[in-house]
Amino acid sequence: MAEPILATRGLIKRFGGLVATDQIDLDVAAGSVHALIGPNGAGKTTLIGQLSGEIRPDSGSIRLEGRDITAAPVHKRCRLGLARSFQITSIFPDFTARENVAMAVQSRLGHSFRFWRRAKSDPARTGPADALLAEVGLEDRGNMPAAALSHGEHRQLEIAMALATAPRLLLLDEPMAGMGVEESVRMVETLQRLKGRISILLVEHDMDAVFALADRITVLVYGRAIATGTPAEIRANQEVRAAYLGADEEEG
Amino acid sequence: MLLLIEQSLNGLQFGLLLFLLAAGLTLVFGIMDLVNLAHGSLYMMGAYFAATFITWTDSFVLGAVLALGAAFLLGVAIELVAVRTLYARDHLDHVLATFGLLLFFNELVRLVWGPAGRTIQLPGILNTSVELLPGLSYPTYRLVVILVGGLVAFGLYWLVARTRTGMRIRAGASDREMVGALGIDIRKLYTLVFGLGAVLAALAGIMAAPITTVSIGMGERILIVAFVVIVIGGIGSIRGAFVAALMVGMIDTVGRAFLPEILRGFMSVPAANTLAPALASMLVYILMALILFLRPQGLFPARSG
Amino acid sequence: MRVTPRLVVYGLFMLALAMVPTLAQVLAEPFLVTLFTRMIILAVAAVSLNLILGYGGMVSFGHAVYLGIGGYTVGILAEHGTTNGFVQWPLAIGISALYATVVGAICLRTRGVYFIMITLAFAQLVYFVGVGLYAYGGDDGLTIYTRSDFAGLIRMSHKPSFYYLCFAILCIEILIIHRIVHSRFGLVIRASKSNDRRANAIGIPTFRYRLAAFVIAGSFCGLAGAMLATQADYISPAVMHWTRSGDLIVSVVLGGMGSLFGPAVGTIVFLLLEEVLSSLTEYWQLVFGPMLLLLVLFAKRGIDGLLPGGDRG
Amino acid sequence: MNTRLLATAMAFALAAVPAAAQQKVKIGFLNTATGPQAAIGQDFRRSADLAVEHLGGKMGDLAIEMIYEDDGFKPDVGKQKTEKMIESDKVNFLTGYLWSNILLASYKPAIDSETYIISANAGPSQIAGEQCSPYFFSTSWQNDQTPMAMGEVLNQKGVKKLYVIAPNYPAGRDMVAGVKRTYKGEVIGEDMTKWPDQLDFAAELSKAKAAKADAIFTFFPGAHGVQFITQYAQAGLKDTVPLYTTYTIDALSLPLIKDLALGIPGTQFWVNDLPNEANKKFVGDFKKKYGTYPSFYGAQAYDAIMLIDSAVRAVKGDLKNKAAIGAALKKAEFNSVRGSYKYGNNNFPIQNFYLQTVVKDAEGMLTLKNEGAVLKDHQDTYAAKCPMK
Repeated sequence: MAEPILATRGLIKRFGGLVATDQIDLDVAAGSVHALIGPNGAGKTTLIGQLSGEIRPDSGSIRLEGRDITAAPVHKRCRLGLARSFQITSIFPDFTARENVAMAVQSRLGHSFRFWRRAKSDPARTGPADALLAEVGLEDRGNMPAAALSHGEHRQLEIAMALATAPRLLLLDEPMAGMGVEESVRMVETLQRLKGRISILLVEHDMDAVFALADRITVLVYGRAIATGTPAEIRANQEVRAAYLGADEEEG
Repeated sequence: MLLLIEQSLNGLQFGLLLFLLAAGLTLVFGIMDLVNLAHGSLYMMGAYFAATFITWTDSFVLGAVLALGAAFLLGVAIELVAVRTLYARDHLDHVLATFGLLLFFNELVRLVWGPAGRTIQLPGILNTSVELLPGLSYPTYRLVVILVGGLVAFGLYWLVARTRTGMRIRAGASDREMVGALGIDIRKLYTLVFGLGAVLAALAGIMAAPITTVSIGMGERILIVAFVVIVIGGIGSIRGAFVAALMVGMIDTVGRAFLPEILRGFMSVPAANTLAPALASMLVYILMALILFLRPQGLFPARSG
Repeated sequence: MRVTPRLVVYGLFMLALAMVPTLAQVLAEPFLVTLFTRMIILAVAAVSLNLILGYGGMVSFGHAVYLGIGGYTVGILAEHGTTNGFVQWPLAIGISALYATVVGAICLRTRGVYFIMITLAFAQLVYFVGVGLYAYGGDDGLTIYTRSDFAGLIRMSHKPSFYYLCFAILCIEILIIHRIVHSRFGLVIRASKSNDRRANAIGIPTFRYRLAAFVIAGSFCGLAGAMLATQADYISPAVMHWTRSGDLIVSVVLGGMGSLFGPAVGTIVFLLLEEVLSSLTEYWQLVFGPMLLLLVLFAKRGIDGLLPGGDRG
Repeated sequence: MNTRLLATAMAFALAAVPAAAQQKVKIGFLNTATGPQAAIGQDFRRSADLAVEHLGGKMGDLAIEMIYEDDGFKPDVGKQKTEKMIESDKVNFLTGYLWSNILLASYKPAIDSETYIISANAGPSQIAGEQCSPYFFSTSWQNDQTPMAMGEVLNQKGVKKLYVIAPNYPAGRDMVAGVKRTYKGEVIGEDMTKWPDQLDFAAELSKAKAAKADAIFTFFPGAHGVQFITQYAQAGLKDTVPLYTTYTIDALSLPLIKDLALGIPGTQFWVNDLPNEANKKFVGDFKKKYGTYPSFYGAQAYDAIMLIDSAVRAVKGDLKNKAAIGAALKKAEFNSVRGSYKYGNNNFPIQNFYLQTVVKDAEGMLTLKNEGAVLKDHQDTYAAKCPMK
């Protein structure tokens, strides 16, 4: 196998007595969609926090395309090609949808110590922004204040913002949380289109989406990765069924 | 040596006074997320109430108790009329609105009590000094301040850590919605906590009054130092406020007392005499900048994020 | 820029300010010029605060410190015989910028209420430095016996000339702030106010931009300090008192945070209000205090928010 | 007047201002009416009002128009109000001025506009020295003088080891320098406290006690004085280490300090029982009107109005004749409540300084009692630096 785009080794994070991340070794193959699943409280968000740089691990290392980013700040990781969406919608509510994406475009264009030229009408920003809005299906929402968009549109907008930074790897933290069926379908379509172009690490509760999209799945329980494999392998894994899927299937 | 002990007592006494003021401030911030610049006004109002009630009742203790009651009512009234509407707002709004309250109370006091200020006469027994060690006599009243401050610190710790109300308070600090879910009337709790903060501020004002007299603007001068205390301690943390208050009290007092001598050790006497008072007045702020540089959330961060 | 009723109001306002010296002459009220010079200088300070407070969401409770730094730079240089304005004023700006860089680097590590408090604490620190400047008058302040001299280009002691200088500086400042907030840099500042976490997540290291904005705001306010000291021929620690920082915040909010002209209007309305109320009653703060509360509760966007015509920005 | 100006300022209304016919003498009085120091301002203004009343509202043939402005204890506001009184009200005289920082801020516009400014309290050394001006007069004193008198008192009392505690601002430093100028014993300790926000002097008092001084010298004006003396008494020092003060105990602070002040000496250029007719009338009528003794601030304000009156009458109401007014002011030919005095070359009074102590009057009210002159016809030291002859 080629070098994984993202690799963690021995990642540990404790909060007081609680071990939220317990010796995680995770490899995300380049170009793949890798899903991270697990019951509530399994430590998914903590892990994403460490990968994106908002939480500092107690020990272990994180590599992005072979490069050690364990100590790199959030913005640096983004520059290196790691973009993320948040579990709870995180946008610039005071800005228009176009400006939300344009900010991310601007970030890619280099430093922002430009004090004089009017930026809002700068085609270097708005051109790519409009293209990305179209890509996620928000082309007619560009001039609306972001705060006024629907929940599903917010998630799409976040994807557009993440894409604007020209990422090599997308960290998507429950992109379908709180969505209706129709919106979820649209999101899956969007992600399908991205598949292959960009590597994706996907945290998601919607199992239909996970099994539809993922090349590989890692199951997290109580901070530990109890299994990693293809969707079929995971489906067949007894331990996973016991700890997690079993309950799900009984219900369903 | 005796001087060092005496200065430490002075520092302790000042620190505990600061704690009384800072505790209310940090409680209100920790639970309601409210920045209250008018906290110093409650300190002042407590002292003015006490001055009046002590004159009426001719008893220091009775007057002080009445003043605490009045301060509680005032606190509740302020909460109901003005502060309640601010919880949903951001910190800037708090700063502005309570800045307005501060101006209002200063002016109100001038209108009601006149510009001249008041003094509170201590009962004769408190107006003396006690010989603690041979050669070390210390003002009785300051010992009382230390005692009361210590008791209140302990009482607060007990209240927050051990009682039902304290549990609600802690729950309120960590998770607002959960408190609501527990069926606690959060509005009443907030009013109560604000009233409690007012009582603590007023108590500090009353305790300070016989030493520093009662005057308009007395609250602001000490309020900023109290802010330094809660920021150093970690906003919202009673324990942090306690540790930081004692730290600030000690550093301020001991700095003032010994800085000139220390500086004279390595510079000329006139230079030391010029520098020492200026440096002494900056010490607590330097301390704060240093601590925040190392720990931007203070010593005991009560809430994360 | 679209012409909205709001813009017309601001245009008339600026025009009225431009007319002050003429009006003063017509009315034989030379004091109007003096009064408005001070207002305009404080407006320069408020407009500078608006860059970080209104656009950047940084609630600095120590902005008045720059008035002192700028003022003392001019005062101390004049005391030592350097009255060349081309030396004094740039130095006033430079020292303010330097101070803002150091203090900003510490303060901007903190958030929310910590930021408010630490800026306040630094302001107190500098205030006490001023009080301790015994060689330069300490608490008594420093009288500036010779006004800054710009190679004779401007008659600094001629009140209308000086007024127009201050007015021009205000106009230039508003123009610069206008350009800044609409530039890429300005958008970063506003994005950071809107959602700092998000801004970092899309790869923008907001800290350095916020720091830069903090320094720009401090520099402008330092310039205002130099102007204030020149206008008063005097500087003292009193201008750095924490309540002065409070006054500046009040001016900005009263005029409208994050609006271009709002803070200038706010400053002038605030100072006129102070004059009117204090001439009506000695107890004017009894009225003014609750007015602040009402402003916060019912007119959060200040005067700017009350004007008709389109969105801000 | 103020409202008229504001009306014009705000509305830019085209109201023509009538050229004020010079039928009256306009006196601008800068005071501190708001803020923590308003208590002094109240006494200051009451005394000025009383002086106007005693003059029957007229100076010679001219009606008096008093224009009171509040500096809010802020130098730049004081300066602006001064300019307003000069430019807008076109006052003939400026007086009041409690604080040296406010006077220093306001000094230049007054002098530049050649308006006579009579400081009724503040007397910073700059203005007494290099920056003296023919347009400036003082009816108070220069900071050095009162402590110099106290230094003499300390010598007479045989104090060998002195401990000094004073606030760290220019007046505080002037006081310390002043007492050192005449005091011949040893200063064994010197603490300069934080100004104005230090209200607790426990640390300093502890040090003074530990140093085993013969006496403490202090200077704390206004509310700080009340606090200092209260804490001094609480620390049990009153029976062991006597206290000597300047400007710490006055008619304003006495009702607050109460009996703790009994027996504590101070020095002053004026005491309310000085046996001259002007003083008896001033103190008597003040007490009748307001129920308390006037303070020295009040005495100075009263004298300032009376000094202006003497000049206006000397020029027979010709207020345009500035040179003549200056010459008349310089003569100080009026009945000062301190007894007659002369002006030195720097236009600061050459006057006596008295020892005063706290006693109870016939009605049991605390008051200050004159114990005799310590310095006679004393001129301040900065006069030598003033280039005026």
